[in-house]
Amino acid sequence: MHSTETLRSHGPACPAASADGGCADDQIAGDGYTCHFEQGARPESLILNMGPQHPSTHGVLRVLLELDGEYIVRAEPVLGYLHRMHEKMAEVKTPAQFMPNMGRVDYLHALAWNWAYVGAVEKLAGIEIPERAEYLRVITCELNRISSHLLWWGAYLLDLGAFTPIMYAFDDREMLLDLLQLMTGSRLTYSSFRFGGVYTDASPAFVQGVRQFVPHLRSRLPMYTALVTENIILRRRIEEVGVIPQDMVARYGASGPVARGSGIAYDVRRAEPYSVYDRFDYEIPLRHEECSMARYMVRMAEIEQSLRIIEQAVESLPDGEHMHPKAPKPSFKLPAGESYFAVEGARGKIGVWIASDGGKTPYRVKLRAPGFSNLALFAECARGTLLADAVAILGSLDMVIPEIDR
Amino acid sequence: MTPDTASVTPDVLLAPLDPAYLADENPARTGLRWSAFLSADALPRAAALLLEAGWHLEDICGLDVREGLMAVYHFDRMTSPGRLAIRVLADRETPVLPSIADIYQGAEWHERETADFYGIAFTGNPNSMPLLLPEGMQGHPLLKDAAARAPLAALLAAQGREDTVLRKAEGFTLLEPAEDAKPAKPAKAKAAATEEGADNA
Amino acid sequence: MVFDILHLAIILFLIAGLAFAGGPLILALLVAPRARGGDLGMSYECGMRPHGNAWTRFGINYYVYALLFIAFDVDVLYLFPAAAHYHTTVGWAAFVEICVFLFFLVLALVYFRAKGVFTWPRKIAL
Amino acid sequence: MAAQDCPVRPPLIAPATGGIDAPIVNVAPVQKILDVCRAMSLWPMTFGLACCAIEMMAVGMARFDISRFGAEVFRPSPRQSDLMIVAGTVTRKMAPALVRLYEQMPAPRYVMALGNCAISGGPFNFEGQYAIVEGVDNLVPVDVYVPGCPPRPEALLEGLFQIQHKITGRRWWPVPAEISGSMGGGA
Repeated sequence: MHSTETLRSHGPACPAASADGGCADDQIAGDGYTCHFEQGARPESLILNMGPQHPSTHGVLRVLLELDGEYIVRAEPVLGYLHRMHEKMAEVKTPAQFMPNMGRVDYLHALAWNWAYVGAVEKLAGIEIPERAEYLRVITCELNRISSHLLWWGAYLLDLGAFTPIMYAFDDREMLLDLLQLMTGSRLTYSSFRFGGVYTDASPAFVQGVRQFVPHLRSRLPMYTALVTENIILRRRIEEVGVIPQDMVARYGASGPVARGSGIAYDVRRAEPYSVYDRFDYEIPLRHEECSMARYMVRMAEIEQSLRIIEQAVESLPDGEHMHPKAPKPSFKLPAGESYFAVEGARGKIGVWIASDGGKTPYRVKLRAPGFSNLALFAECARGTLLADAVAILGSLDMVIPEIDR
Repeated sequence: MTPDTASVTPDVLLAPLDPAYLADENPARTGLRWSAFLSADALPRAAALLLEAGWHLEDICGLDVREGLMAVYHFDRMTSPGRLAIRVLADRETPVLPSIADIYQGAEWHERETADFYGIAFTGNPNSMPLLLPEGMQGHPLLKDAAARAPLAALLAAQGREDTVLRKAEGFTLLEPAEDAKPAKPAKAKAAATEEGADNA
Repeated sequence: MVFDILHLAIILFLIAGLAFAGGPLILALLVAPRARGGDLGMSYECGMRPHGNAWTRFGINYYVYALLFIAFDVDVLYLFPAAAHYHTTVGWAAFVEICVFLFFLVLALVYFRAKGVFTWPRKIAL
Repeated sequence: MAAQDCPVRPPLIAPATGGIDAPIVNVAPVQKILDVCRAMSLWPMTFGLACCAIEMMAVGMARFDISRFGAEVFRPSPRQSDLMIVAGTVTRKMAPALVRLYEQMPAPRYVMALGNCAISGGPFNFEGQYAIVEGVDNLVPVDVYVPGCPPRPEALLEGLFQIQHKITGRRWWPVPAEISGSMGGGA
């Protein structure tokens, strides 16, 4: 066991750093990341690990911080604590076998990932989708988006020190999960989209439930606003914190509410219209303040817009098949070629790129996670802010770690 | 939202860099609007031009093919959407590409990820630590066995994608089917790129 | 000075207070199993090995805050006996004395405020 | 994945070391009473790793309400908790941190492996995998396994009951009709 013991605590060895003086003195060395991080640090500053086991990093994100008192001199997120080899699995499994992974890449908005992968395969293989399935996809995906935003809302405010909102949010979210359970069969990690349709048809109970849920949540939203959004403590805490200018959005490739909170009206549903989104009347919420509060407001407004889409989709839900009669068997072969399919997830642009050489399994699948690009700008955004504000910034980026680490 | 930058198409934009191959693609088929092959040296200049014209970097995908290691850079525009794939080939023995992290800061993580998975070294990337893999990890998990590698043409040019080739350098043979390519309907609707006859081995 | 019931109460109160604070600790020492080995003694830093020791330079603004806190703590300490005996004083003299005492403390506040100790910028330029 | 050209060798991982000393006053009746106290006021550590963590959050909220069973004090610090709910996939990069957190918990400490990933690697345990630990029991001793991907909140509650059963030697809550006779664990 002694050899493994040294490996487990591979910190003290720290070979790279001790060679050029990073940890040469008798200080306690962390691991290679902290040693590497320290090389660029000022000698008087404190180096601190925030995460992976930290309540406000929403999972196992680790942020290395160089602190000057309460101020962050430098921050460096360290990823990979939840790297689950999705891209490797995509190469060794057939598309149908890989589908369950899509529920686990981003567990909060699983259906958007479902859609991105299914869409890429459908585009590559030329599979058609019946109209009813498109509507069902829209309804479930938007319900899922609301559940994601609700959970973000609760968790973000929990980070900022408010406990009541998460109780309220989960209250409504449980109703949503009941509905999605009727439709998809699971509570969280949905993988109910199929190549050429959706797994099950909507039951009357589901349609009825959605019809009742929309006005219910709509009646709750003013209470959310009164409870939290107009709360002066929250506003003081997150207004003008974490300003992300537009050029930063472009340099990092951020998308979703992060881009829309900075005044960039970019939504994949409008920019690259897919499915039947062009048939619905909805708005892209946009704020120009560029701060955490702007991103907060965008997400809250998106809940309302999603409700609008769901309402219209349920009312105009066409009859017909939920699977295309010519939908392929699960063991189908992908034709050779490449395809890229992007959808708008709760966190931004989700993209799946498939390259296939005509074999049983795809040759290469790349998952473009919005959180990956959004989180990348944290280091620049958090420079010079207070440590407490870094929590507010980190939360406002709404990251889901498995999606970032993949 | 300046219409002059939004309307500049990549073929005009990248023309001074002399791309080896540039095609106008059918987005309904591949999700791409344009695709280009660039040399590694031209990559930072291309990135600078694209940033100025309002493009953002979506992702960098590594790809292990018979011809070597390839990095595919996907760019998109917020103002007038349309995806551009820039493909850069690196040598298998010494896979080195220039970093664009000083132009697109978001590329830093994408490059580190590609370095983790494929072992491509990006010169100029500010951080040399592995991003997703643990320290002390040996090997690069997404590299393929020699037997499993496919030729690039089988992946990118095999289907009837109705590309319009806008530029093609002399002696550009990457997208022409190799002789031992799998007979997965190679004759049916060849890519436009394969029409020019230069033999490939 | 006669030992009366009040003194007994105070002593009992002290003992009860000590037992309340120390009892659980002693009880836990006796009846709880104890973990040992591994990284139990390492300081906790989100599951990672801490890097560097704690003897780093801290921001000077913490010291100023600590000083202010102590100043007002001691201030209350001195005001308490004054308040306890205030009802035995005659005239305005005691009041004025307390006011003079407080005035100098408030001067410190004014000084710190002028120095900008109470303004914490949300973001600093680096 | 046999005989790869470029073999992928992840760093090795090591299980937790150290142990637990018996209490000084090790009298059965005293410990029995204390065990009931411990079982009825477990302080779980919010060791949310992946998908299961969201269901763990749901358990704490109004509908499932784990505080009915005395375990609602979720603590982020290992120093203050005695039940480690490993909720999600443990990667090799995370494994040293997990082991360290376990070692930093005070005794008595219990571990619940929540979800298939924590039990065996779950869906990510495939041939040629390089990133995950195939079961958290390779690292720390596990008291209760709760299967599911992710387990429903009811399953997590049942797992808590099983831990209480293990600590005190008896079951405290009624057995749901559907799973009576089975081992419990649900999902």
